[in-house]
Amino acid sequence: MKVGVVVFPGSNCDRDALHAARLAGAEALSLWHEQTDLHGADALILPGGFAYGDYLRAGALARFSPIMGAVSDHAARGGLVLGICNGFQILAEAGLVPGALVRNASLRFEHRWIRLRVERRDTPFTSAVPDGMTLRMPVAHGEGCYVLPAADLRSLEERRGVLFRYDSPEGNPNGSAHDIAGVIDQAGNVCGLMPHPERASEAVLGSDDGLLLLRSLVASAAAAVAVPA
Amino acid sequence: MAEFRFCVSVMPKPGILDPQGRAVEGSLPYLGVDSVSSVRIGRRVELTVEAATESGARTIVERLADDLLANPLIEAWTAEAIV
Amino acid sequence: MAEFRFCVSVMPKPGILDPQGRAVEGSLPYLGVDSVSSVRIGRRVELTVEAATESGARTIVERLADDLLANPLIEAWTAEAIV
Amino acid sequence: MTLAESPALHPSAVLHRALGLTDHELEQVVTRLQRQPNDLELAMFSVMWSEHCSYKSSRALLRTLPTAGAGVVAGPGENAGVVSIGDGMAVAFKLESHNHPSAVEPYQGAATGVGGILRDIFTMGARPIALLDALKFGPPASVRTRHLVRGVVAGIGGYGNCVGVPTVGGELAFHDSFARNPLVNVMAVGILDERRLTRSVAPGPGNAVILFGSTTGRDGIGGASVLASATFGPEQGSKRPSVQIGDPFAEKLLIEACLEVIEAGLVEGLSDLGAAGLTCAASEMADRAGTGMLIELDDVPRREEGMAPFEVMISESQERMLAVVRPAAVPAMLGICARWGLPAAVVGRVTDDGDVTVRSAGVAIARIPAQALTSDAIEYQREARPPSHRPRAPSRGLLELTPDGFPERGMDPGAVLIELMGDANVASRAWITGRYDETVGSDTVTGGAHGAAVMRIKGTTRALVMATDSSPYVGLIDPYLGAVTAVAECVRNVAVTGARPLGVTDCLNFADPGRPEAFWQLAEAVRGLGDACRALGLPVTGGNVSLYNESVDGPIAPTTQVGVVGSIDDIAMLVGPAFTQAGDVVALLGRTVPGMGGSIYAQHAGQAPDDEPPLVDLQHELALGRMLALGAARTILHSAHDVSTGGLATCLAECAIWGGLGASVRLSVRSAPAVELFGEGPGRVVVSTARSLWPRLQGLAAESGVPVTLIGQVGGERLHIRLARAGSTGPLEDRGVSAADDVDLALADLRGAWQRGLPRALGLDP
Ligand SMILES: Nc1ncnc2c1ncn2[C@@H]1O[C@H](COP(=O)(O)OP(=O)(O)O)[C@@H](O)[C@H]1O
Ligand SMILES: [Mg+2]
Repeated sequence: MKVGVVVFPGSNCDRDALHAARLAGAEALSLWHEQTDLHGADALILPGGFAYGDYLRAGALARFSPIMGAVSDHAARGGLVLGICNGFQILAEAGLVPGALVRNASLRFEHRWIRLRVERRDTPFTSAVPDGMTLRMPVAHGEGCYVLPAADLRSLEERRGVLFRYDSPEGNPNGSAHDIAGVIDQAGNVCGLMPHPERASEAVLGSDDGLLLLRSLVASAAAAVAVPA
Repeated sequence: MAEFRFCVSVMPKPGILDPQGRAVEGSLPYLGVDSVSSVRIGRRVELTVEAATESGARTIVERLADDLLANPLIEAWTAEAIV
Repeated sequence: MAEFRFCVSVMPKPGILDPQGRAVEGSLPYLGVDSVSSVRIGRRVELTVEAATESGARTIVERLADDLLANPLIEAWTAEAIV
Repeated sequence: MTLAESPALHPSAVLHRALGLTDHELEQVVTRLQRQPNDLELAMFSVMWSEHCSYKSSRALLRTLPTAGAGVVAGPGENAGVVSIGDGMAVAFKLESHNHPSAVEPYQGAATGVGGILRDIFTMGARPIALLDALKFGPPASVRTRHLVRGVVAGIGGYGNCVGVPTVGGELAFHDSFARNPLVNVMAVGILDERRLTRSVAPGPGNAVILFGSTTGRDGIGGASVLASATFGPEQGSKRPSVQIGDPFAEKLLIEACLEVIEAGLVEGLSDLGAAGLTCAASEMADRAGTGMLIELDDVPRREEGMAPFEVMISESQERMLAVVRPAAVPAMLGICARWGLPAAVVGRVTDDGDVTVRSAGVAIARIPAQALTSDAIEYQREARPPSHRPRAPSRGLLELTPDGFPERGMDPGAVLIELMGDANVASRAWITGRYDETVGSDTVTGGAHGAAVMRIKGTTRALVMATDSSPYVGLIDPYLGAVTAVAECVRNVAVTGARPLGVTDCLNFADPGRPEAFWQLAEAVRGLGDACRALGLPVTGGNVSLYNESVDGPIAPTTQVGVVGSIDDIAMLVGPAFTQAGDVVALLGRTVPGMGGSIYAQHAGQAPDDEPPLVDLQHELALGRMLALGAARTILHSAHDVSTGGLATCLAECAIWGGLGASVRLSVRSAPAVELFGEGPGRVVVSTARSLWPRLQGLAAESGVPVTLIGQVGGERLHIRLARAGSTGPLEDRGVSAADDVDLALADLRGAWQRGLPRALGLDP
């Protein structure tokens, strides 16, 4: 079971994602953004960072990287794609998940540890999360405020497309609509979230809750590999 | 081939909240300004296009604006030639 | 008193590095665009001013641009009335 | 090749003065060249002989610092100090200032400061793993300070967050003397495989010289723009931007590209381009290798049209590097740069003539012995004169003290504690640390909020512990003691975690060395730095000197910023600062020493019991450090936190707030309650441990020669400090002092004051 971590120029959590994917039991390889093939990766992670400096709009330039065609194809085939932080922004810009991520309401970069409520456990990204458990992990972003026109937001909620919500006493770190921290696409195989599960994958770092999400991803992808569609 | 300079203005769509604009409004009282309102902040992109005609250049600019410079979910753009 | 809508364009001064513009230029090949160059990215601020005359409004806008909207060390601005 | 006599560009005969060189310095230039310099050469000398590049006033002092030590792989003279940490790995670290640029343009000044210090780290072949920022500002209530704080913090975050190096610690202090001249010192730490250690040298005549990274523009030409105005007329010259803009995205690409070419063994030498740009990198690399370097000016990739030769040679455009590469490796090197999207070009070659030669259109337009620009640059022995009177501790007159040094009768020391917890110098830095990405890299065990930062090393059980400290208030009274205090405190901050300190980096922030009082301060500080490091057995592996820190308001408080990196073999043994367990005993290591000078309490009280800062006992510090390491290794300690700003009372409050556990403590008053509670005497650490381990702790203390006193117990939701007279167990009521001399506060109140303090002082949204 191979997890491919896409490296854009300016990605800076790629090494963290590789490390965490390995902790979750996967073979992990990095995929340079100029490649157009996925080197046999069964699941993809678009990691955090500042692809292209996040200049213009976060994710706006990265979505045109050559590898994005292969990412879309992989998603269209039902392959798993997880976008973390900047990866979420790129997926949103590319239209692979709904919505847009804009400047935090505070207009500041926010780094803090938050609690994440997992809205569904019947997805490939959350299957290993025990019932009722909230996950502790850091957020670190300047443009994480999730927006979607009201009607689309309603249908997103109706189809249970909101996978994660901020659930901290200090509240929502960025002003996101409906406290949305992460969403899943209609088909259920592409997920984006702003918090960083890969940075919360070892107790020595303060939490290993994030590993549950990566384990879910790895187990789901492995199951899909075992039973080819 | 000739060179044409264009400017693309990208503004948050009406109804999309603009925290930057609001922050500027919020700081106006400290500057002793009370006659300014409805501040909206967007981006201005200037670029040079090489094309045979101005309308050919405009086509390229409009494509760029649609695909890259603005996110249609939240932003609207206009483009004009700069002289 | 009347209301006037203005737009202030704030751009990096000539000679000042514009990393944003450079990054956009750098990724144009991926969009299949090779005819665009000299990309500069700045801000566009739109605001409404209440004043007796347009020139009174302009004075307020210019003061704001100087004091708040632009960083005079690295940015230059222009203001124009929007109709 | 003959040197073309380029025509004089400047109409006046005193160009050197306009460039900041004295008549004497011009004579020295002529002596070294054995002819008159042309304008380009003069420009190159002027930037290289600046204080910033030549250390002309401080070099003699810096030579007195101890630099040898076990494990030192690279010391001062390199871009960063490098110390071995075992298993073939080493740590590179350095502190650097960006004070003046930050005063002018706080965002870009701070951002480019981060970029510059990071380059010093990855130039050596190390991957940067952490940043620490040490900031000093004027009074928090002033509009200028608030503008500077916002800009500087945003700039550090804007750059560090984007390059993906976590900012995990630092320091923040406020003092009126920094109002117009803030201090922005940044420390960077990196890890390398020792075999990949790369030096800033230009060996092997015939090797190619490659400039890569960003293109070259007119950034930071600064003082030398007189040359431009001479050529183009004053209006145009004054429009020349001298503010440098940082591009963290380019820096991120540069980090990856540099580490990749080093890993691939493609470079013989590598240097970043900082102050004095190409001139500095070329001359230093050549001088260190005993070679020369030819620069083909026309081959330098540029961002702007019509740049004059001197502009290209001294441009401080950011995010650039110079590499020396074997001819056969050039294509591979250029290929890697291209893949990272970085402009790169062969701009010259290494020569064997010892000269830096600049050539354009096939003609040599400058030729200077590399030595003359660097190791043989001018040097001064400045005059040092102690000030005629020592300044008294600053007074604000908030609290009244009675002549016996006790807080005014009826004055509640708990109220003082609440006030100190909310003081901008003591309160929580969360508002700032929350702007910084503290966890990128997945190595951060402890970030900036609590004491020293701890970074684990992936794939091992080890961790690096790092801190930066200074003591400007003490420095103001006594710069020697200020430096010693800073070293002792910084080393202690690392030691309390159980780590073994490896080495010291420093940044000397002082005023105009041409004034004998200011030079005396610098000389005293360097003496203190050296004495302290020798006593503690630590090498100074590198640093930075920032002079002329003064404004119309006068000089800054002399500030010796110190950075220490330590290592801990087994991270499971790490000791944190917070109370961990109700029922644990609380003990104080070390003894309270008199002296309230330079303390926060003295600033609040207006009238301290005395103005003398407490002395530092370096032998005791050494013993204390050893004891703490043993205590951690033998798992005798549940927590350890050193007493610093705000004294023992704030230390206890922090242990309690961070642990979410109260404590009740009884202190014997030997001198005055203010000294016991709020004195900042060094050499003290509050520890907690299980009651059953107390005998072992006592034994360890005895074995280490460190005084230890049982002072209380962890538990509850309040911090209760009862003051007792020395030698008695009775409360102070015995002496007729009211019970208000006890501190008895709910943790929630202490936490609230501590959390609100900084945003409130600075008028920021919480
Ligand atoms: N205060 C100091 N203590 C020790 N070493 C210093 C000090 N100041 C400068 N140095 C050393 O002098 C050399 C030159 O410093 P600097 O000009 O800041 O280097 P760079 O330009 O690479 O940043 C470095 O090796 C630095 O470590
Ligand atoms: Mg350097």
